[in-house]
Amino acid sequence: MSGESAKATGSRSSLARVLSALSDRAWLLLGLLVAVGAMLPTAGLSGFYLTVVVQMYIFAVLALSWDLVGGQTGYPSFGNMAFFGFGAYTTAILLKDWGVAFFPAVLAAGPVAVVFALVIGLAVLRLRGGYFAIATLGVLLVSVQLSRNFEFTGGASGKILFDIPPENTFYYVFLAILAVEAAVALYLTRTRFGYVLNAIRDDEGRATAMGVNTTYYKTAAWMLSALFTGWVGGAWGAFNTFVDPQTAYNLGWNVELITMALIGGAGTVAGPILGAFGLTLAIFVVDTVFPGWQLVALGLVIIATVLLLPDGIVGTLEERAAAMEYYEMGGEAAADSSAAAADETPGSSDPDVGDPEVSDS
Amino acid sequence: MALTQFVVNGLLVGALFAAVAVGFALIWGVVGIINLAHGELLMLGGYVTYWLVAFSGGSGGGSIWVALATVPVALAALYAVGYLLQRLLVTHVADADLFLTLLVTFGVSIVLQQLAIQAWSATPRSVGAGFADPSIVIAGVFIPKIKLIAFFGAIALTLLLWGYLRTTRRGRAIRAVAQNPEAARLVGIDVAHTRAVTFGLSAAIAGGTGSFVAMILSVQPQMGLAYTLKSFVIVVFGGLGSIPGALVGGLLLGSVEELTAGFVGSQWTLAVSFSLLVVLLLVKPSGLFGRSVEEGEG
Amino acid sequence: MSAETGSESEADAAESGVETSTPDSEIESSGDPILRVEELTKRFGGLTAVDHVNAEVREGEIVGLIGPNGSGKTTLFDCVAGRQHPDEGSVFLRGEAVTEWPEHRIAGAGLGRMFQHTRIYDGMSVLRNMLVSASEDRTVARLFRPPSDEARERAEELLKRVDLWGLREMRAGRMSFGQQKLLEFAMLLMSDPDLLLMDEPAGGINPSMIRRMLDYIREANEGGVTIFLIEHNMDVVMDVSDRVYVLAHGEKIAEGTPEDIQSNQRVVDAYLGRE
Amino acid sequence: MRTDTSRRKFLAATGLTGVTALTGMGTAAAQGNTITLGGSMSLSGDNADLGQLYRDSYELTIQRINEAGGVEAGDGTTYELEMILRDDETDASKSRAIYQELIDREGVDYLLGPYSSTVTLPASAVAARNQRPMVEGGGASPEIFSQGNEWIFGLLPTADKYPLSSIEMAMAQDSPPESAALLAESDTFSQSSAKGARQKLNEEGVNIAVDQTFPTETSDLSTLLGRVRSSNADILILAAHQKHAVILAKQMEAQNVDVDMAMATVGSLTSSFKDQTGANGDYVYGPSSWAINATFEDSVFGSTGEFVSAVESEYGYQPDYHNAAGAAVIQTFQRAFQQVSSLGPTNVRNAIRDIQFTTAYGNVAFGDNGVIDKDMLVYQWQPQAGGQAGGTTQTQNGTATNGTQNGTATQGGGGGAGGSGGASRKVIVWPESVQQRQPIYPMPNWSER
Repeated sequence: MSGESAKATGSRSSLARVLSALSDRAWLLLGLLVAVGAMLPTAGLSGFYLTVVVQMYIFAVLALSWDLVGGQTGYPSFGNMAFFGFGAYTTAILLKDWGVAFFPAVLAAGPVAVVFALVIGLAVLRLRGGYFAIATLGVLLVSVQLSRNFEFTGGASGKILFDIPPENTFYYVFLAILAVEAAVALYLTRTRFGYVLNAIRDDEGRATAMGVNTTYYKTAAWMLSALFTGWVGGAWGAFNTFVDPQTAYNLGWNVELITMALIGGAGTVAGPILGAFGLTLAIFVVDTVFPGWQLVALGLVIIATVLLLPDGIVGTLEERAAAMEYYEMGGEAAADSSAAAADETPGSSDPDVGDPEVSDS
Repeated sequence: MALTQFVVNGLLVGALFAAVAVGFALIWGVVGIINLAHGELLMLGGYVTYWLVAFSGGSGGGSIWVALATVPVALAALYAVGYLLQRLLVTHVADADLFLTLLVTFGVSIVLQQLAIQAWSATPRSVGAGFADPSIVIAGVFIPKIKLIAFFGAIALTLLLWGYLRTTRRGRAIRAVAQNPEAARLVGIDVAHTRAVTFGLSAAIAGGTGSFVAMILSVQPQMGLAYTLKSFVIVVFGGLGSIPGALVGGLLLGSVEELTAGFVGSQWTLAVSFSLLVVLLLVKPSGLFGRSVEEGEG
Repeated sequence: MSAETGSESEADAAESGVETSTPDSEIESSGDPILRVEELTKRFGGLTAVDHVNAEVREGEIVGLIGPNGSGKTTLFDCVAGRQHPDEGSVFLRGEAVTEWPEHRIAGAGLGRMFQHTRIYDGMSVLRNMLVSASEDRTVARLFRPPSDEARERAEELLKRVDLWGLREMRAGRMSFGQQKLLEFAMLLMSDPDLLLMDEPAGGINPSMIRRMLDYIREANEGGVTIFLIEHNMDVVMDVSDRVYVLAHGEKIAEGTPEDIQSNQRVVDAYLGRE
Repeated sequence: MRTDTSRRKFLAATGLTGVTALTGMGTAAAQGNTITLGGSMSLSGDNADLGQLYRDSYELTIQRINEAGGVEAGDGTTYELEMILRDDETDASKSRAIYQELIDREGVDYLLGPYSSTVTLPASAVAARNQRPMVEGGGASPEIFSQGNEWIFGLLPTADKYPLSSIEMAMAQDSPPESAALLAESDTFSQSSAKGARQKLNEEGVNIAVDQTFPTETSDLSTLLGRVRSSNADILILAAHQKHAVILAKQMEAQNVDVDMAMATVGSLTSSFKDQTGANGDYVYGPSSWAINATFEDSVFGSTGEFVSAVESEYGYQPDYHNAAGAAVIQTFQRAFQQVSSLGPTNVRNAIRDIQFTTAYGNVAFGDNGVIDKDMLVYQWQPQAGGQAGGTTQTQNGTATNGTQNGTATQGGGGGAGGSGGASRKVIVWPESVQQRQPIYPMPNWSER
């Protein structure tokens, strides 16, 4: 939420007011979401429909985790499902081969994914933009092959789990992971740490020249993304009772979670969550109405998202709010009382730098 | 002895990888997008051949010449598909951030694959073209004739494209747009049309290669991803925009994969080629021959 | 000396009452200079961009660095700031050798850098650009806490000083080029640098903006910030600098007060290409 | 890149394709007391050809039962059988999602197993978790029955048994093999049968010259066959499914691999295999858990012979053990419904546990881990001196939604190989007790064909 609740004098555009009001009450909204979510199972949600809501939580965590790296820090990972797979395999192996109890096995999934993230990050975080994306895609594909060939991961047939807790336990585990991550993201994006991530996204060179050791911050964001992706992967592995290279490193989900973050609004906290809930429901509706065609629908949604809504719903709203605000205040630049005597007009704005909407006086 | 056999197997298939990679490199270099749907274009080419052979009296038409006759048809069909894809869709993304082009083309690949599944089911099919005695033997090395034809076919397609780019006016226009779209526009080149032609050519060579793949192996809707990813490795290895680089890269990748299959175990071939992709990006982003693949970061 | 960018603004700068007398802030030369460069050499293949340059900047000074295009000015700045590492020679900050330090460590040690092409965080609001530049991120505790009130107050004070307070909620990328340059300057001040490297602060902005920039530079200098600036606009350099170094083809060909430099024949020849 | 790792699989947990919902004909449906059997089957994807055989047998058996008046359950009412069978596109996760939805949304209590161990293994986990009995005739990996799962029953002998009888046959010949080559697909079933083959070969003292695993999506075995050729192995064992059996047969000639015996664990006996390989398929061996000329009693079809003619008249191809096993799956449920005092997943499961009856497929009885105890027979494609040609009947495979004939583009008479010769027929060559003909061992070299 970039709406800074600054002690702004003078009126603010209506949309900007709404947004900053929402962002002030973000904590309240999050609490509401968790409360309603916690209530659903007692209100009779079960069976197939419970799996639908669980799927929404899973994708929300995946999209939000991707956003920490892709949206906030400007490093668009194309291989986040690798951490999901590491988490799923960790829990499956701990449960099945080492006889570890359910909760410790799931809890271990996150840290294991973080260790992998650290090792991988040291290499791939040196690349940027499209090449970082390709490298992470390569990492994901290598992970698929390694899991298929190693004995301890059960090779191509994967791992089967039998004695696992009832579905309600899983429901609360997934809700908890989402709630914790949303809270962490909400808090971090308002601290210096969050600001520095955005600085790295906008101009890493400038951040370095301001004394920021960008490697630490990038790696931290990458590991945080891996932590939650690993956790949700671990919980999913047990919930699905079956972990094999194809599903644990699901190439389709890998793209779907990015689309959800983009549709919602990369670089915000609410965006990825709303995008995940919306798209998961849409896919289920398409699947029940014309089974078999949901994948074509997904492909079309991905294309439409990139072409029409690159900033996503929340992103576009914020953009609009900022633009409206400029009109109201930008017109008489620095209308504020402290304006210096000089007939202050914006400098001769260079055409290609200034945004066309900027009123050129 | 076994070594030469594996290397020969590798080269025979490697030529196909090279032809696909050349199309992939062309799009990356000229239009500036990474086309994750490139493998699907190959798949469509394969189905063109499969259906033409099936409909041309599948029972009688077992001969190789009928199959070869379908290659030009596949080229033309995929050229049209490529041209349309560029005009309708890719133009909006051409100068967007590289990452967004990855996403859009992935969406396209999902749609193409799913439509293929809905239309022809996901069952693998092979064109039964074959020879009476399928292999010729040179110094103890077995070379299936059908694969030899596919090898020369792929090399021919690659050289044709290279010649086209080198000699014809349109070819020069394409290379001009590759180096500097603005300058090209200044000297009167219709950049949008040129990019569409480039996409058409890239799709055509992928489709033609697909025909050969249908002849020597099999074709099914899900086959595309493997060829796209091999193209990645080859282009990153051979360097962007360099057709000789892609050719050498393709032959090398084919050999590396077959040698791995021969000496280590074929379940490791994919692990090797994908690790190659990551390592190459980190170590030598500019590849062996071509222009640096690395983004010109200020 | 006809400076190639001589414009009538030079005249009104004089009589518009902007005192141009060299600041008489006492330059105590005790102890090491804030910056010292010894035998600094940087080669790119055959070309020697910077050729055994020796220079220093003392506390509180404003030192100019001039020379025709391609004389190695920006490369010198890059070596000082750690963006590139010299082939020979060394760089000292307050007597401490920092030649091999990475860029972010040198910046963290109090060296601010303003680039030729303005570099700010265009995706974030103006206020956030300021807050992220605060120099308080040294301790981890501060890292995971919202920006402190002092930081907010300092940001407000600096933004007001450069008249950008009214635009604080706007995305920095939407501002005009001149406003972005001012924001960059304010951000650098926010990071409390001891030494500020400025690459053509007067480049690409209209005369009235240049006057404002000069005022801000002097204000910052009086506030204790030592400034080392590259500038092609001779009037600006001669007006604001205590001392000037002149580079040509990577070599230092002259140094001294603005008056010495203007009368130095070798400098004139260098500019007219008769070197 | 594993062809099955296609994007199509990625929405496995969410996407499911509905293909067939067959409701029983006949009158008994009037009062709506029907029992629904549900499941997923590979009706497209790599195992489509074999999945098809199960669907045909399921449909045919249910149709015959309903025509004969339905099932008189132990609780005194007559039920009509109904089936919902959805296409899982040879994808394990899609199959799991189908079973989960059938149980949750369609209220299905009795599950028909899918095809292939890779799909059956995870599907069996769903059956166990939801405590619904699953009877399957398509998954033979011992792993399915070693998880302590009390809700899964398999009609196929375990995978490790598949290659054993062929190896026994080879050892019993005049010049038994000294060295063998083993190529195994990377999936669950093939790996289990490869393990069985390794054990048997070591027991018999045969040196394993080549032992290689290849990824499921490989479509080119030239290099592996090159290794087999240079190792001069006497016999070649391919632990894989039909897709690779076809590739092996076609590429063996191209790589000039001459062995005394070439055997594929699955998929080398179907008509579609013979169509795609033509003469290259001659002399190839394949195991089967069912003898087409057996003379078992069958409560639904009468006898094995009548079952064979029923399938031939209904679908136009000669049935193999996949068909027979498919029919036995339905009859196992039928028999269990008859024996329970009141319907319900747990009662039916308990009834199946100690069921004992004969079908066209043979005697059906389950061990305490849920799998049938049966040995394999060995078939071989032998060029036909005369008599009824088996291999040329046109196969109907893979239902395409657009209805066009989309069988594999058959390369016509005798495939590419010159001179199609007489059509060949698959005959039982081992064990001697049920032998129709002597095995042609060793196989003629490619130059002699």
